[in-house]
Amino acid sequence: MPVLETSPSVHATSVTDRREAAPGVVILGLDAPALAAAVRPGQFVMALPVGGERVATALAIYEASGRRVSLMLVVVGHRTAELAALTVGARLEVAGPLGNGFELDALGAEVALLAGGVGIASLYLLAEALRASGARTSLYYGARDADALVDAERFEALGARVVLATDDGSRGLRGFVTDIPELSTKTFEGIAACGPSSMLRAVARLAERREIRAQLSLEETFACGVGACWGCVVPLDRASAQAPAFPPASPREERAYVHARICTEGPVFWAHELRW
Amino acid sequence: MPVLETSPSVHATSVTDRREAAPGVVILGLDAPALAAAVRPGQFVMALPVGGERVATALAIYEASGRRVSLMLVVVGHRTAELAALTVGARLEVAGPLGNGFELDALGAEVALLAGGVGIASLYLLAEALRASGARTSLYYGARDADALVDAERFEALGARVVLATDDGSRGLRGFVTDIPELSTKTFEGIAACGPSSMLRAVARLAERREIRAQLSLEETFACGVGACWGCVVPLDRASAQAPAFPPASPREERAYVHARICTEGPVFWAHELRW
Amino acid sequence: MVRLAPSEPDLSIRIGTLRLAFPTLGASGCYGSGAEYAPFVDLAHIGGVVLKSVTREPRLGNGTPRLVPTPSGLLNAIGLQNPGIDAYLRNDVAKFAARPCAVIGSVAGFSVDDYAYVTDRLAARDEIDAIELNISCPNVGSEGETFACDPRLAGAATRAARAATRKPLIVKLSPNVTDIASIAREVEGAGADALAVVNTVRGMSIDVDRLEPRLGNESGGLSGPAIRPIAVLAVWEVARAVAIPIIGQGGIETARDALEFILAGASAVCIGTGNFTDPRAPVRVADGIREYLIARKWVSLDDAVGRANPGARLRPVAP
Amino acid sequence: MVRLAPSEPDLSIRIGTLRLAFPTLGASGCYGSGAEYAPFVDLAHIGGVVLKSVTREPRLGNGTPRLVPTPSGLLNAIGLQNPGIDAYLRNDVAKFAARPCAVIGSVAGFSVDDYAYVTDRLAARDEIDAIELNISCPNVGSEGETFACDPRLAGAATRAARAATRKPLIVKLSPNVTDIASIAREVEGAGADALAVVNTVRGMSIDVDRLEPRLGNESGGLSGPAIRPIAVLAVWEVARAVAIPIIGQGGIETARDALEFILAGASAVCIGTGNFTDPRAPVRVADGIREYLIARKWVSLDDAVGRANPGARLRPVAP
Ligand SMILES: Cc1cc2nc3c(=O)[nH]c(=O)nc-3n(C[C@H](O)[C@H](O)[C@H](O)COP(=O)(O)OP(=O)(O)OC[C@H]3O[C@@H](n4cnc5c(N)ncnc54)[C@H](O)[C@@H]3O)c2cc1C
Ligand SMILES: Cc1cc2nc3c(=O)[nH]c(=O)nc-3n(C[C@H](O)[C@H](O)[C@H](O)COP(=O)(O)OP(=O)(O)OC[C@H]3O[C@@H](n4cnc5c(N)ncnc54)[C@H](O)[C@@H]3O)c2cc1C
Ligand SMILES: Cc1cc2nc3c(=O)[nH]c(=O)nc-3n(C[C@H](O)[C@H](O)[C@H](O)COP(=O)(O)O)c2cc1C
Ligand SMILES: Cc1cc2nc3c(=O)[nH]c(=O)nc-3n(C[C@H](O)[C@H](O)[C@H](O)COP(=O)(O)O)c2cc1C
Ligand code: FES
Ligand code: FES
Repeated sequence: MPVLETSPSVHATSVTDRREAAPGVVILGLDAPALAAAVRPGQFVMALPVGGERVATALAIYEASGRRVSLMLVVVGHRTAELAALTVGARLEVAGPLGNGFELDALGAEVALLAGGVGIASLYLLAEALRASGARTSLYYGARDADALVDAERFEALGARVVLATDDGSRGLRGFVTDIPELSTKTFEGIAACGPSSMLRAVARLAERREIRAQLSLEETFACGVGACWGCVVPLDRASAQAPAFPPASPREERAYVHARICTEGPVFWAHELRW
Repeated sequence: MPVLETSPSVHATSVTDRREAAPGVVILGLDAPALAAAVRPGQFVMALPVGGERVATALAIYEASGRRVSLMLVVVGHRTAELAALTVGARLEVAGPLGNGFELDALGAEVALLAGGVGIASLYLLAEALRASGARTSLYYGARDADALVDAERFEALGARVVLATDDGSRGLRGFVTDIPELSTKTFEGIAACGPSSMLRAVARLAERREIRAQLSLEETFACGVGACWGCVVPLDRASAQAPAFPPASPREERAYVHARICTEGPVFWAHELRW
Repeated sequence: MVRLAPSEPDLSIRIGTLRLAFPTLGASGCYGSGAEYAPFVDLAHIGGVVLKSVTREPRLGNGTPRLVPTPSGLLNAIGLQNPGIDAYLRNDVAKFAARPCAVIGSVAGFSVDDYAYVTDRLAARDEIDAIELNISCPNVGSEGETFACDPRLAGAATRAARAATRKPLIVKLSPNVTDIASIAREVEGAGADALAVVNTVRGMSIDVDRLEPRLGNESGGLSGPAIRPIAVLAVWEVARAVAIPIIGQGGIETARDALEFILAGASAVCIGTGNFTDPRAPVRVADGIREYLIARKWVSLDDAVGRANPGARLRPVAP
Repeated sequence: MVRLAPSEPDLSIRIGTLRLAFPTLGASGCYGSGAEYAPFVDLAHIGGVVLKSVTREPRLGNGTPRLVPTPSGLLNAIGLQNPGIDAYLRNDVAKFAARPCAVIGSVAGFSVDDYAYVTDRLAARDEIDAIELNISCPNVGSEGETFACDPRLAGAATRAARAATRKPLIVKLSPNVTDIASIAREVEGAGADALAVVNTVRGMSIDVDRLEPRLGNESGGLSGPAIRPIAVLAVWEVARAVAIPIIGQGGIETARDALEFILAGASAVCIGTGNFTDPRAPVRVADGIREYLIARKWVSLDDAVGRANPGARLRPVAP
């Protein structure tokens, strides 16, 4: 993805609101006017740990409007637990906005959004922008179980068709989000997806099969989040790394690759440029 | 001090109330009925860290009545900061009651309590017990400045005479608590003190000079709090360690000493048994 | 290797002739004689306690502070405070008979002869089920070098202790070396029945207000979660180098922490600093290991030991 | 030694002929080329940046995951990803001319000749103010031993680089040794102008769900506050062994952390993982050091360096 012009900085925010959207999922509203004004869909922040001694946590910017941005926290370890425990009034510093977001223009007028788990957090601003641009949007959203599906109705409120899937079938289709039948039949001009890497690989295969360009927002363990440590790489087609082309010129196996930084060259990549 | 019979255990408590008694000083009320019933003046708990990864924190039991005990937190580092940030409803596990408290009977009917800084937290239950036993009590209480003097009026409410001192003179005498003139003149049958080690050494000298038996509650960095790690020792007269005697039989220099565990043989020791 | 699970997986293990009902022990110097933790855990539900190290002569230990909390860790410099082997045998050892778990004596020394002498005297007592050699002490004859950091000295101390007892002999290795595998091989060759991996990492903290080290002894040993990655790698490398059982330790607080060591190749684990975070840790850890085995339908620890370490040598541990 | 303070203490230091305006640097491999942190800190307010290590040949680096957070620490195994010295000189080095702070090139290698060759080519460039030798890479010629863990190899690499440049030469030591002082002495004797103390501690974390090490490379290097006590002790011991300046590092997040290293004997500090906790760390640390000097009425870092370490050899650092 081409580098967007953003100037990140450390924002001293305070928690304005806190909502437990599901068991183990907390949405924190932050007073952060400069960040709210600067952010583009698909960008993220590094949330600095309150007491130090841990590396900052990469978090998508879930919502942004007026002075407020929000973060969606899925508690999986110490850092997400500490952040999810913050209460209204607590102070939190976040560095951002960081990374290159989605390329809105390249998605066309009929868009499939695919979200797996916490990946949903990266797609709300995109869905908002798509609605503003007049595109028709469908959200395919999968999670562990019904409880773990967060805020699907907020996407519906944006005018998106919403189709759900759960691992245990407790809501929507039983199975993976990429198994939803209409994904193999319905016509789309573009796909944007965010979720665990196994899901994104399935999305890449689907996109390749259907010859639709897909933008994938990747997850990886980050340390710096700003391109300094080279800890967050993904193999990228060497040719694409210089001059992205679609469809790929040479068969998958022969292509040389480079290690690109997800935090800096991404987190959003064209599926066909990845050499997983 | 002789071993008191208590049977410590881990108490699963929740925060019932929280009060900022002074800048950087928080009093947490805990729902802990079994602990409240078992504790004796001068005992402490080990507060287990909420997210693990740190050793537990030694804290005096400040108040105890009904189902409630309270802890007084002076924020000096990570652990006290984490504990002080707990809000009402938060869960906290504490192991206790631990250690040997004050020997009430040995203090007599005219008692001087000396507190330095957070040492005040160890003396409130003792002041209550002394009032119940009919003893006359004076509290000599020193702190950095007026702001750091916490709850002196609560001791007054127990009928204690309260005399204050601050390092900067912003309230009470300017200087150390042991410099308060009437400590050199007034008649006492017993002294009980808690505070930083420099203060306790001054109390020990005062007690020796005035030939009054003093019980000192010592502070040291604890790890286990239960006598298992030998990390918290103080040199103790070897003779005293077996059979405490007053006044000491041999001159200070000739006495052999042992390293006694503050958490287990203490935290309260007779001043004349210490071989600092 | 995956078999059908009976109702309860078997957590018991064997180290030489020593049988432990659980793979979780209290670490030397951190668990007293076990009695200190009896109010918090049923000692019948831990595998054993490794006693505080004892030396030939009595030692007063270091001055204070002896402890400094550090980020996710603890520095200690106790200085081997102990009454010396004579008084220890006279006053303390008889009490250990009452423990409902294994009791492992820990021997420290400053010469090869110390290790032989103290092992001989301590191992002779029925209350002691096994001996752990704490060889992380400076050797007075060798420029302050510690036994555990020199393959030759480590081997010599092990051989001397081996000659002094037929009880199970565990030798405790230090992480303060470049190649722990070479030390492990030497100690195995010298007759050890098992290895404890690892002791504390050397460290220091300075008080910037008082302009001096915080510890009375200046430097000390770092323990706790901070060193866990260092200890897990040490177990991983030792498991590839030797075939005798390994008792893993260093920063274990939870069952998942313990399982990192077990999957790397440890047959059992010691919990030291973890007790200071939660005095119920050893039982909680054993419970969690049991749940993990059940969830995977594994029937004994044999199914787990070394499972993540393809290069680990096989070491059956189930009795 | 305490003198009357002027309005502002002098934070600048000298390492050989290298002058740093501040005693705080971005650590190699953690600070990119400095530009990555320019949105967060004014690079004119840090002493310098140590670039990511470069090797003779291009390296793709390790597979992922390359990072694993651990308690108060971070495991990394990047695998020295870099374009190789040719492409580096062609495409990257020219950009460093714009940095308003010192730029220190970092050289890694797998043979003595590598160190000589890459040092020679990199040091020849005007954009590079000094060379740091990263000798903590496994030496393929010597059974995976790293240069930094063997005094003889450490000396050889240093001598080779010394012969290749007259620019200030910093050699970075590894903590994965028993006696870091002996390595430091050897490296000083071989002509180093300064020592970086210390690199990461070897470690591993195992994923107990997937039954394999979390890092793509299996083992990696532990950094962050977890290792600070280990690093402070290393500086303390090296400061007693050699007279050349020391650049301390390992877990520094705050000015008080940095001062532990300085009081132990370091003249400057590198901040690596601390940037991942707060990208403003290097400037915040320098500000805090200044305040500390002011509060003590000390006029320069000379008043602080080694102040808590009575055995430290004198090393004047103020220009
Ligand atoms: C660009 C980007 C955007 C992101 N956006 C979001 C977001 O909006 N919201 C969000 O919640 N996360 C998001 N993440 C992921 C988030 O950064 C990580 O989940 C977070 O760093 C985890 O930190 P932690 O300390 O809580 O967990 P860690 O301790 O770092 O654990 C990380 C992983 O280890 C495993 N793990 C740790 N402990 C356990 C355990 N006890 N049992 C099983 N597994 C365990 C889990 O797999 C877990 O995911 C994003 C990541 C990236 C790169
Ligand atoms: C029997 C007993 C009873 C106690 N009762 C109480 C009580 O009731 N209330 C209470 O608050 N405490 C009490 N304490 C003390 C308390 O246990 C310690 O203060 C606590 O363990 C500190 O933990 P921490 O992690 O917050 O600080 P640590 O990080 O452990 O710091 C400990 C010490 O290091 C120094 N330090 C750390 N960081 C800084 C810094 N940034 N600047 C300057 N100095 C620093 C300070 O001297 C500080 O006291 C008691 C101790 C004992 C032994
Ligand atoms: C306070 C303390 C005292 C210790 N004393 C001893 C000892 O006497 N002998 C010994 O072999 N190990 C001793 N150790 C090391 C522990 O037994 C253990 O190997 C080490 O701390 C790592 O495990 P942990 O992180 O679980 O504590 C001690 C550790 C601590 C923290
Ligand atoms: C992600 C990462 C990459 C690193 N890469 C290098 C490197 O290429 N060369 C080097 O000499 N040190 C490298 N280091 C080590 C650091 O420069 C530093 O010496 C070490 O991390 C200790 O400092 P810290 O705790 O402040 O990070 C790296 C460390 C990290 C965390
Ligand atoms: S997280 Fe450091 S380069 Fe991406
Ligand atoms: S704190 Fe462990 S013995 Fe006192």
